[in-house]
Amino acid sequence: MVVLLLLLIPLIGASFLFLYKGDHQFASTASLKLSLVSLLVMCLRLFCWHTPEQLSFTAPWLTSLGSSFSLRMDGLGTILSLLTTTAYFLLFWYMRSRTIERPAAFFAWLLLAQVGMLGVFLAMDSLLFYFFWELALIPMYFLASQWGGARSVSVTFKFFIYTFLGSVFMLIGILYLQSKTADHSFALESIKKIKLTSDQQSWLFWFFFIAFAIKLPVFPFHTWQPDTYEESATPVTAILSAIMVKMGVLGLLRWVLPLFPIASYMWGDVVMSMAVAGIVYASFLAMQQVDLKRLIAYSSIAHIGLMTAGAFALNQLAYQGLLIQLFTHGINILGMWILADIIERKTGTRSIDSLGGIAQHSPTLTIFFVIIALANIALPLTNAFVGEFLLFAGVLATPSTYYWAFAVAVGLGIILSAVYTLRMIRAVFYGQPSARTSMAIRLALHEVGALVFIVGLILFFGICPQPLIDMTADFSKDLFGQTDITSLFRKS
Amino acid sequence: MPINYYLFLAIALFSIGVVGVLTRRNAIIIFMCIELMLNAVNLLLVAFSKMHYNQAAATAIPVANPGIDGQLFVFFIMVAAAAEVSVGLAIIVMLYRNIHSVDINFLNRLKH
Amino acid sequence: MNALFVSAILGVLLMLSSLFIKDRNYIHALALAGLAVLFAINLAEFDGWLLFEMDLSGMLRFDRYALVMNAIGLASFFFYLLLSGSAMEKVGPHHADYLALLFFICAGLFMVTGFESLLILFLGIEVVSIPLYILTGSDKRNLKSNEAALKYFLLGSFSTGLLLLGIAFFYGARGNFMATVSVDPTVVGSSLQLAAVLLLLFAMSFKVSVAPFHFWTPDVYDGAPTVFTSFMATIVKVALFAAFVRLFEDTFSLQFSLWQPWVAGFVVVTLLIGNLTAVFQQSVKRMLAYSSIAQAGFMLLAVYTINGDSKEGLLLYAASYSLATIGIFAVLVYLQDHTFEGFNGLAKKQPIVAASLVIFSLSLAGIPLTGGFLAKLFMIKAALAYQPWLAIVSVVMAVVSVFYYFRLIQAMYFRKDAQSISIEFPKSFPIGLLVTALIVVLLGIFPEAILGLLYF
Amino acid sequence: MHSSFQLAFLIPLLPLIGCLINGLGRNWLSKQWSGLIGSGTVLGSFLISLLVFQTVETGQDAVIAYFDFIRVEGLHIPFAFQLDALSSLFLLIITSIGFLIHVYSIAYMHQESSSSFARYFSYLNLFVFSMLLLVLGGNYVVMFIGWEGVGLCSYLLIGFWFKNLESTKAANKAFIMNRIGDLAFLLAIFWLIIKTGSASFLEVFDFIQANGGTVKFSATDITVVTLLLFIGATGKSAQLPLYTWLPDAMAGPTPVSALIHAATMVTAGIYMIARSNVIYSLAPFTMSLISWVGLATAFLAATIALQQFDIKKVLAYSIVSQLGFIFLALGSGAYIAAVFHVFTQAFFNALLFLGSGSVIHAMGGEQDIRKMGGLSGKLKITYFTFMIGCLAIAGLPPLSGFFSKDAILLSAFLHQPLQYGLALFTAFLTAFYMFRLLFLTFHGSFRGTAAQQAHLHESPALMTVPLILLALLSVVGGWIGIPSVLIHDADRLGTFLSPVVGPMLHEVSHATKWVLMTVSAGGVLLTLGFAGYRFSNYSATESKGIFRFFEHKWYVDQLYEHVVGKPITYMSRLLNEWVEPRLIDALVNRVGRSVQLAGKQIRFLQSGKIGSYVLLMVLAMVTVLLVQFFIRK
Repeated sequence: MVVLLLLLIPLIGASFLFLYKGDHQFASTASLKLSLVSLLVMCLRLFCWHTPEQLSFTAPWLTSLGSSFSLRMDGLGTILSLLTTTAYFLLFWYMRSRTIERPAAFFAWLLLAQVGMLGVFLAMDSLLFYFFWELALIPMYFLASQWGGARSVSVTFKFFIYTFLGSVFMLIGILYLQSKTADHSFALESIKKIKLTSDQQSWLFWFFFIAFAIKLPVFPFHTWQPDTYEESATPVTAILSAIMVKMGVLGLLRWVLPLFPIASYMWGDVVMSMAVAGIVYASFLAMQQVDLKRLIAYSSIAHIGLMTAGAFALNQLAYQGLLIQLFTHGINILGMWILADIIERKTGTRSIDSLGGIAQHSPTLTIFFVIIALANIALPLTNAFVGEFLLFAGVLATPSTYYWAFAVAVGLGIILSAVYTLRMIRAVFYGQPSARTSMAIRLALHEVGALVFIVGLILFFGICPQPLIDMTADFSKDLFGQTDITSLFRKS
Repeated sequence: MPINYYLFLAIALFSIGVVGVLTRRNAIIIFMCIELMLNAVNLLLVAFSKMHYNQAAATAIPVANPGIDGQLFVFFIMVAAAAEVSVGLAIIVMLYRNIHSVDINFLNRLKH
Repeated sequence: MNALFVSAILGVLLMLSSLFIKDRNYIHALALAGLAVLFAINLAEFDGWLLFEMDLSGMLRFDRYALVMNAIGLASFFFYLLLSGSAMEKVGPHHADYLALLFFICAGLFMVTGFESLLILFLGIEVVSIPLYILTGSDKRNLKSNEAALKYFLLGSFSTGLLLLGIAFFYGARGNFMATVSVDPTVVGSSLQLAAVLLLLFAMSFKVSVAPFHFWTPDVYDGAPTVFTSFMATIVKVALFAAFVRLFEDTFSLQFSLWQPWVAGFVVVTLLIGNLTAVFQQSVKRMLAYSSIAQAGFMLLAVYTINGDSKEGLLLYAASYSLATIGIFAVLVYLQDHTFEGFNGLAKKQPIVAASLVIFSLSLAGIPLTGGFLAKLFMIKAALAYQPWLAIVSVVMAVVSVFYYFRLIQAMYFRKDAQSISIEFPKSFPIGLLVTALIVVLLGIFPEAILGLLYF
Repeated sequence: MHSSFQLAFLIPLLPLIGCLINGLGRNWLSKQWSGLIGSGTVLGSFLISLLVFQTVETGQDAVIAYFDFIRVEGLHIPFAFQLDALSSLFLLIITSIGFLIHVYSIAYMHQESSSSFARYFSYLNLFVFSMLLLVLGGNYVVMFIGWEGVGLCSYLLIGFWFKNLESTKAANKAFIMNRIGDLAFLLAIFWLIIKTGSASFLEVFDFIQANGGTVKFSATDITVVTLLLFIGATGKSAQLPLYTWLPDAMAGPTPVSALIHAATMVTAGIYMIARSNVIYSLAPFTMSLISWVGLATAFLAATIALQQFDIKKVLAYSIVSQLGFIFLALGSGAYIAAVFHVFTQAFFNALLFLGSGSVIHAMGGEQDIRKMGGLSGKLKITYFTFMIGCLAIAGLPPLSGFFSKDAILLSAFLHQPLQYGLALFTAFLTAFYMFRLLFLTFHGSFRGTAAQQAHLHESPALMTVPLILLALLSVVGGWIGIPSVLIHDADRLGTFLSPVVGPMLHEVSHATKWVLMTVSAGGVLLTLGFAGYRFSNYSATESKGIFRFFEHKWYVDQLYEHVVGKPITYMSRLLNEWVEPRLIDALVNRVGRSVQLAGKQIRFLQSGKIGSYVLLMVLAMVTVLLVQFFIRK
């Protein structure tokens, strides 16, 4: 039941805002309240509701096709829903005073996107999954194009086409799987029952993987990402990079790995090479960026690369780390975007060359930024540390014979991440104040509130990450059970 | 006389019609060529109906007036053709009123 | 059956009505009422309720599939009249006559969907085509309209010739015109039969504008008055597709291996030409003409694959495609310039219209939660069972179609309009459009609404 | 468990609290309060450390697990502290010196605005917290947390004056170089986790002692792990090749240099290796490598120190050189000697730095010793304490430096006579450059500006008292490890540490020891004499030949810049300006554009001429029919 609530609350909000246009005050307040409600629902789920009935919902739908409206919140769904609700709450809280044109439509689209993404996270039926997959894409398309910069229309169109192209291949894969199922159903359970030969797994693997690789994005499918992140309005970028990319990771964890374990092993080396190449590549590029948003965008590509590598490390340490990282990366990058937005709005520029010396007049902002940036490079006692620790350990423990190469690449990425992050901090905050940064940047109360919330999450889960681990332990356990190479080859 | 002769004759007529459509530029002549194609078909139908009549007689299976429907069809074609003629000529006349020509090569405002 | 007669009668009535009724609105209302009646009695026929019993000597057979097709056609016709009926006045003074012709076409369509003898097929196609020639040329002073009419007429009658030759061969092979499966070994493999199959394939491909027999389509659709383009691009086309499917999947099912490869080839060519050419168009009207070719490529998959999926898919396709296209054309009618620029900034002036157009475009592009997606889904699913690569080609082409459908969205939402000419629609128009759009969405969420008719 | 152990959690917690109070209340706290809180908390943890130390001295030790840090299927890492001889000794060093330096800082930083004053103390407290975490950690992960924590704090403190881009640059350099080492450390931890399934010291060591050299933990594993750990250590403890950050780190406030870059943080690597001695004792190759690297570092740094003119740079290189000595000891397996020298050098290096701080303070920020001289008159206390520091580091009996360095030399002698010779020579160099420094700074005539001369004054008590205390410690600090040759079983340190690091195995005849001691002591005396003669009245001369090479620090920085820095920059430029836009993105766009291009071309098929339409259709039909009836048949 809770799953349905999570979908309905934003849906109602979105339709309401679409019909009843309000001013910014009204729209932001309404969506803030809604996001708070869904956050509360999520908390209730965490603390009170644990029974299967509460965590799943199934209704007949498109039965003639063999599909059904079935949602379930497993470990993966839980942590991602938690991320989504939290991130939306924080974003809306931050946006109380961030004026934007046509606010009602803006917030409505955001809420609609939330519906889509939550649906993707919770869907247990492949066709339903595909439905939500596209449903999440359309609002993003409108948000990015309509509230974006000068080039946003073409850039966003590229993003849309690229993603859509990937997803149609996935659709073919889904249809093929459905035709292979015994009961001609799209349900994940019945798909899991299929016995696929390794050849079938191979091409199906790629059909699915391309879709997710583009969404993530994995090198070399990443070129849409920096442009889109740069051109979109920063709140949109925040949602894109904090939550939407997780759709790709989820795709890997819920669909690719369990359904095509043998192919995942066969192609593991290739994919991991792509992933770690992406880490190094993106880090190198990040070192060169002068645009704050582009810099963060490339750093995000590097993080995604690590996650992808972890997903194909095929061992439980990596899975566990990845699952935690899903949440922590979302929170940290959200913080980064919020800060980038504040800086851009208050100083009127994003280029780190014309910034500098902010620390002198705005120490609070500096402290927030430094903490979040350091969390972003996974310093111990910040939330990202445990995730990356386990991920990295998992990559080193991968069954592949090239584990050392991957480890070296990841390590290089870790060092480079320090390089570009410190470079950014130095260029933006240290040194003598420039003309743009000569006056103090005052943070509104709710902005401070949101940032404090984020920092709190960072420190709390940095010191005791165990709650996150417990939340997802079962999932990682049986995911490992489904993809454990040794047992697989013992079976076949 | 075996059916093949009729067959070849009809196909020949039809092909002449097609070639005419391909080669001529005057709308009316093209239209006449199309009529020629239709008549080739009529001829063929009649021939076939006769053929089927003979076959039925040979095998002596009691069929209610065999081959008759072929000839019926011919009349329908004539009717339809007549209707087409009326509409077609009207269109050509209308065109002539506007551009004072029935040369189809003048018709290329709509392209690409 | 009922609908066939009644629509013919209505045609005659409307033709005469202009003598007695001077007010166009009454005629319009009469037409709408007639449509309602048609729809009702067509539904009634589902339960075998017939206006009058008569011996068709097996030349017509209205099975459920045909009836559902007719119902869809009628519904589309209804929305068509609702949205762009009043726009016919722009074309010329003979409002009633246009309506009458449309109803005659309807009668022809019912013959086509329900044919059981090739004679009826032929007559139906003629009954459809001849009024269409007239409507295409109905804008007499407009040279484009004339040109379109002549092209349509010449090429159309040329294809009729092909059709007839095919029928003649068919007759030669079988000795009758019955569109039934013939298991007679002398027939099945005979070269007359094969020639007949191919010729009919060509002829039908021409009628539904499948490449490489599509050349007439862009010019005719572009030249004809927009109101009538809308009609022939949607209702006529899907009905002819129903006939196409019926002919090949019932009558020629035994020559399957013969024609299927060719159809596959046609599908690919049609998808490629339709989509790629549409990408570059500047005029929305012409773009829609090419898109209708592209969509024909998808619908042709229903012919290609002989199984239930694709036939159901065709129904969904008929409904969603017709409604969406009618909707876009209906807006197009009211616009000054038919290029994409004409739509610039529409979202600001007419939010409801723009939103509906978005839904139509998404449906045509095959984005989920619209009827268009499910329709494509059925087709691809069916194709996948035969030829994976065909499915892949079609989905890739679906992606290409996004290129031109989304240009519409971009124009309406993201571009500021240079000349701020206010576009005024009739009062009820946006509402009607929105209802149409909602139906398209409903088709995407509850396709059972239509598919259900097939079974219970 | 002893009651004092139950207080152990307070040791790191108190500084953390101090850090939070100072950090959050920086806008409201007065300087007095920030200083009080800052140093008070450290004093508190010092007292508790004393209790713990006493308890440990009675032979008790314990591992206290507080809560699960990470508990995953097949891996359990508790947040645990390990209290034993090694950690408790380091606790004492850190907290005692930390406290003194906090006190010193109150006076040293007094010009700062109250908010940045509080910021300074919160950083400093945070550092003490991380360092204590590092030392207390009961497993490698907790150790690593502290490990990165101290790196972060050194970054923050080096860049404390963030308006000066040079110092922030040095801060970045320090952090990144540390991070390279940290990465190796991290890899070692992973390796251990994957192989032994645990990260806690006791379990890992037991496992390795049980299965060392077997399939479960092969010789390769041992070598790899030990090497990785060592690389990590080189990063933190400024050894070759990762030492260059330390001299630059002197850009930070002087007390910071004293605390972080002299006394505590830089010894983290040594602590880690001493902690892991069980593994190292199985890795002879790594051991000899360590000893050579240590020696090389010591020598290199000493030579560079000969030619530096920035007072803090000299001290920086002297530290690097001392650390080199310690690594030499580690490499020769003399853990006790190593820890002993850590213990002593902590005192006299801190002393020297604070002394230099006092000098700089008096000179109004001037750091170039060529502009000093003859300060002994004005800065008496500073002068004497500084001199004691020099004597101690030079290793003159009976000061602390003598005993510890002697222990190292002895171990080197037993391990590798060649190394002994080099080490001895380096020790003499040490004595030489330290006295060069002393003489240039305090003797001769003043070479600075008149304004500076007028400004000269002895530092306030808050600064001098710590100096005096540290001087005291540098004198007596060595007496806990007096070799049994001199006074029978006076080697308290050895007996105290042996449970953790094992006893000194080798035993040599007293005669040999006597010889060695006299050689080193005499050598040092001679060197001092020479230095005194050479530098008693200094006149600036252009250095030439090999010394010029030394003055430019062997051109190591330039080398790194060309071998590492530039290539990386070029690489990223290449990727950013060529590969990304011209290759990958261009490919993607090309696909999209080709679609539109195709559309543009194909539409000419639609010529608009009926004739061509019919022709095309007929051609299509004819081909199909021909293919059908003549080919497919």
